[in-house]
Amino acid sequence: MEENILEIKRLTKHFGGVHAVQNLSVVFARGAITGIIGPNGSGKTTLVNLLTGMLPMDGGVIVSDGATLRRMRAHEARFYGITRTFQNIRLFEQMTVLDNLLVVLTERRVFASLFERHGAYHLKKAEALLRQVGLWEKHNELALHLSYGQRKLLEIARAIGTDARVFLFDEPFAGLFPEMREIVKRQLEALREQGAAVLLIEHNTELIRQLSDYVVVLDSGKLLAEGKPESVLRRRDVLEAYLGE
Amino acid sequence: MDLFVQLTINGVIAGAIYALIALGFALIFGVTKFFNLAHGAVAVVGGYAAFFFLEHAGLGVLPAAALAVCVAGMVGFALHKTVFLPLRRRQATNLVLLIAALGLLTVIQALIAMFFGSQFHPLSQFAGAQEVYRIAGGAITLVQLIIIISALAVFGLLTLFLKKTKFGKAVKAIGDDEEVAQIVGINTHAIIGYVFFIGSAIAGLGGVLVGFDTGIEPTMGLSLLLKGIIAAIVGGVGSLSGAVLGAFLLGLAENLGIWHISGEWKDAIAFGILIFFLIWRPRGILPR
Amino acid sequence: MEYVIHLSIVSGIVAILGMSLNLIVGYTGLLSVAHAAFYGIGAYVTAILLAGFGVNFFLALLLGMALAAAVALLIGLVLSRFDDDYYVLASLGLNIIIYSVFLNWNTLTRGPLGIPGISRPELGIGGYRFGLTSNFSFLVLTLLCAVLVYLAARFITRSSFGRVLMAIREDEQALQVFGYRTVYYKLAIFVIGAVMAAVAGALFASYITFIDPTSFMLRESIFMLSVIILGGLANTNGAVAGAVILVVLPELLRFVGLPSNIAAQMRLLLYGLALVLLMIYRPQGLFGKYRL
Amino acid sequence: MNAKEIVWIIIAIVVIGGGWLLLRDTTPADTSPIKIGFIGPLTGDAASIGENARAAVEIAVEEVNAAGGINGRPLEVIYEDGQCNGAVASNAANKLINIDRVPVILGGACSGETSAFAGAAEQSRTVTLSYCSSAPAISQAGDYIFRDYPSDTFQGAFAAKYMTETLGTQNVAILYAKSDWGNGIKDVFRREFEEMGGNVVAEEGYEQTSRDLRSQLTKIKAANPEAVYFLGYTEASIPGLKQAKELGLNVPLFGGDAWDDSKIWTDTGPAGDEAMYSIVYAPLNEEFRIKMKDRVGTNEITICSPQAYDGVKVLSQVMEKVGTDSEAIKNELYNTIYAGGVSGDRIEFDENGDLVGANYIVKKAMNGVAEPVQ
Repeated sequence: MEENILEIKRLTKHFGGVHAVQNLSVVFARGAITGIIGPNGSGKTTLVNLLTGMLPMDGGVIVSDGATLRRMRAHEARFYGITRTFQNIRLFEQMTVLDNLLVVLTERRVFASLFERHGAYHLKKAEALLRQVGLWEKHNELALHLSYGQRKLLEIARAIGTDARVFLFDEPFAGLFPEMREIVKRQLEALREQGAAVLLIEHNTELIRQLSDYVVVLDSGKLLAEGKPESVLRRRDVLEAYLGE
Repeated sequence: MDLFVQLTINGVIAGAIYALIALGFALIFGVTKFFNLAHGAVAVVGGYAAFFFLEHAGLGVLPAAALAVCVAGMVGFALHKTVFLPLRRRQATNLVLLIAALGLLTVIQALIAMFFGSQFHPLSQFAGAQEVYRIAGGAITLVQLIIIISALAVFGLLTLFLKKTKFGKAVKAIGDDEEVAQIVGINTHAIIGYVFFIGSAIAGLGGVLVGFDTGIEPTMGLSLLLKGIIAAIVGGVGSLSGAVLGAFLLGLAENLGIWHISGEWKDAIAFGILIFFLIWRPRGILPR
Repeated sequence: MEYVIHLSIVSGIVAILGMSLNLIVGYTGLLSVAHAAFYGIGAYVTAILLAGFGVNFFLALLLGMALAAAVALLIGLVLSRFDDDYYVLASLGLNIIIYSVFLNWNTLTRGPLGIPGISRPELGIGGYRFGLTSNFSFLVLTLLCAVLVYLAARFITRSSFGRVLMAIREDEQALQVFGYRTVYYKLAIFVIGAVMAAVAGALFASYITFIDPTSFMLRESIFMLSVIILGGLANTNGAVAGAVILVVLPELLRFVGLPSNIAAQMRLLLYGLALVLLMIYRPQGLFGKYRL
Repeated sequence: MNAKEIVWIIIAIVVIGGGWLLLRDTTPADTSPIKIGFIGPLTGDAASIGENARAAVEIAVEEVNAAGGINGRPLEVIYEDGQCNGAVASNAANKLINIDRVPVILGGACSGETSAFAGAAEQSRTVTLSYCSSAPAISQAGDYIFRDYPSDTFQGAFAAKYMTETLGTQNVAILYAKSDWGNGIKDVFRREFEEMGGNVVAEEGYEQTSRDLRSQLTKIKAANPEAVYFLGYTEASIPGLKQAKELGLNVPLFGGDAWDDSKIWTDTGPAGDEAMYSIVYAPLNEEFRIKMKDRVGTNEITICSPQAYDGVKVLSQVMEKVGTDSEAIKNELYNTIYAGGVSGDRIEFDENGDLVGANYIVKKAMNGVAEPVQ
């Protein structure tokens, strides 16, 4: 088994004339939280979209467990053990909290899903996950009736439920109260314990410093800096990129 | 050769009618982004208003037509004010708007049938005998020439108007992003109201001209509208030049298409074109 | 009493259409107005086989369902590329194209002349034959079919499959990231819905004993859509309620005693008004569990 | 209002309405009006035909009642909308049969309507007299099903004979509405015409809702026919006739009985000159025309309105004689002869309930009026 679960090489994406991601090569290690920072529009979310196949890539490759992929489609992300949350929270709004979780647990094959055989198991697992983020009491509510913070937690629980090995968290802390931040932090750290590769997009450098083992700085779709958080966050060009926004 | 010329002329005439419907539709779609099915009903209102002014108020052809166009515009504006605006204010989805518009189409057609009956009324009897012109072996009447000229003139004037005026810039801004437009201080609701008026007036003109060319009946709205929508989509949704191009393309394809296929397949041809474009070129020929 | 039986049969047929369309529109969020096409395919296959070849009703029914499934697979493939308004428009176009085929393929469908003399179903066990010629026995058959469709719909919507459908409706792209090839699900439910509609079509053809293309126009698709919009999206009971209401209420209107020259238009007027008011005040319909 | 309230209100309406339907008294007293049903397309694409026919029926009913009704009982018609749609017509007929318990239904208009409820009518022994359904298949619809509108077979054959023998045309084109009527007559015409050695050089159909027939006409013109058999209803015929003239299609245009609508000729004006059509011979109908104009406001008499008018008259004559028992009415209809109708000078039915021996004449339009050709 290789040390690096996921690697990207010379990844490129442009929208019209704008280069959202340009020749980007990064390695994401097992059992580590990789912080991704950069000003707005620097290509962080685009990177997540490329990794999960929600956008087709224009150049470069994704290497998963040593296998080179020139193309990633959305429904294939799970096969490669990749999952994500969304910056602008995308829950299945008019479904219950429980269903939001169950849907990522149950059978993927069309006909087998009609005759689900592991319903009880999935239910137990969903309950455990919801308890983990403190949402079990709400399991019969529609997702759209949750508070902002609860919605974030549900999204994170949903991602964790997929049993992925690569987790892409797009600003999971944004707008959360301190107590909820603690819950999210615990989840992230637990994932690291379990040996997953965690990508954390975050604006708050304090959180990045606390949590991440490695930091990647993007600017205009290009790699500006990478390394240990202490050293990277001290670099002048990194600070300028942030102050410049 | 004559056959080809005449079929082409037929196609251009049909295209001009579709263009008048498609222009208003595309204009409204450009700012509201929903399929206003009630647009067809507005065209019917235009036709029947003209009929009313000619038959019951005894007006001349031009004043009656002008008034009818205004009535159609006002009805469009009223629909916006009473139904679409409240729905849009509460962030109703496109599908909700579409179904509400479908309901309005049904209501308006039923009302017209109640007041005017379901008969077919040609308006041409108010305009006297028709001059027939010959072009390269093909025939075209005065009304049909007027239809083609009106379609092109409306298109030209509308484009110019939207390019040159502040109003036009506001319309474009709303089309790009309604929220941003609101933030920079554009009174979007008022502008959209005017757009409904203008778009509906153009559809009303379409209804009036169809009345003079063939005739009016309460149920003509849906088929007119569907052709207008196909034209707008084939041409490029929300783009005025696209709508006109799509309309003429559709008219030509329908009429040249039945050269080798039997005439009863005309509708199937039109919708076949729609599906073809939706699959292979969903943004249309001239995307906005 | 006969009238009540008649209305119950019609309600049953419309309820089957409503429940099946609800799977597509209410649960999966695909606003299809092509449902009348499959209703028509079921009806035409049954009519042609019964009137032309004397095939047993139940065999004809199965063949009708099979053809509807095949056509639905093709149409579903085309439609799977669209969403929202474009889906509506494309399905509308396909309905009109299929209607054109019913209308213009004279050698097969007899075009506008329609197919008369369709017989009622016959049950044959050994030498004993029992024809469902009375309306009451036909009502039993209709209700049996409706109950089967109801149970099937309930089974589908309560399964993991049904949950995936709702998730597709809510956010298809996000769901894909969780490993679902949503296009297969959409195709599957579209075909299932079409097959159920074909059952309704076969019942209709055999009950009325005559069909022509006017019963399968766009208008019918819009009517079915109104049934579930009124009854409530994503609720099988709601679809049944919507069907009963939209079949029975207009009939009651026949008794109000309006002057005959406006009564008929009044029905259309109220129907259109109901759509508008529902959209403004209650977009999820009476019993809906999903807001458009 | 919340969901529950709405639901309860609707359930209440349905229950009360349904109960009322079931429980109300349906046995009429002897001096009460005789009720018969009417089915026709009062809304939808064919609404103009249904509305016009309803006006004709109203006139007939007024005349019957003005003359003392039927054995002293006034005649009353219950109008139901069939929308030219089988399912809707079937609902309407079921209501008329089972709730109003009418002995007779006058209708439906479209063959699709009549065919859809013929089974129910036959089963419940309700006499059905269609004033507009021309599909040949209706002959076999049942004992209780009659029509005073001729089957397509007659008209198509007559037109074929007239065009070969009287007009002497060998090469004709056909332009027809995609309806039961248009398609039905077209089929018969084509078969008969070709049997007589004629040649159909072009055949173009159009959807009933279509008003732009230019391209069909252009194709027909290019096929160089000596005449065109144009089967259209009022709505498409007015623009169609004009478009033919505009395109320079200067050959005789021959139409069906739907053209016996003076609205067509006044509206088309000179464009309609020289157009001909076949129509069942009817001796006097000026009075009917005037009354229709008073009622509908225009001089429009669409296809089938004369038959609808005559239908009322035939039925009152029969009921006057045998009362309101539907079986008696049925039996009497097979024997009855009604003379002096506006749709034909002699109306009687053969053993299939079809109109016997429709006697066709040809009319020619000139200066906005259609006159019989000698």
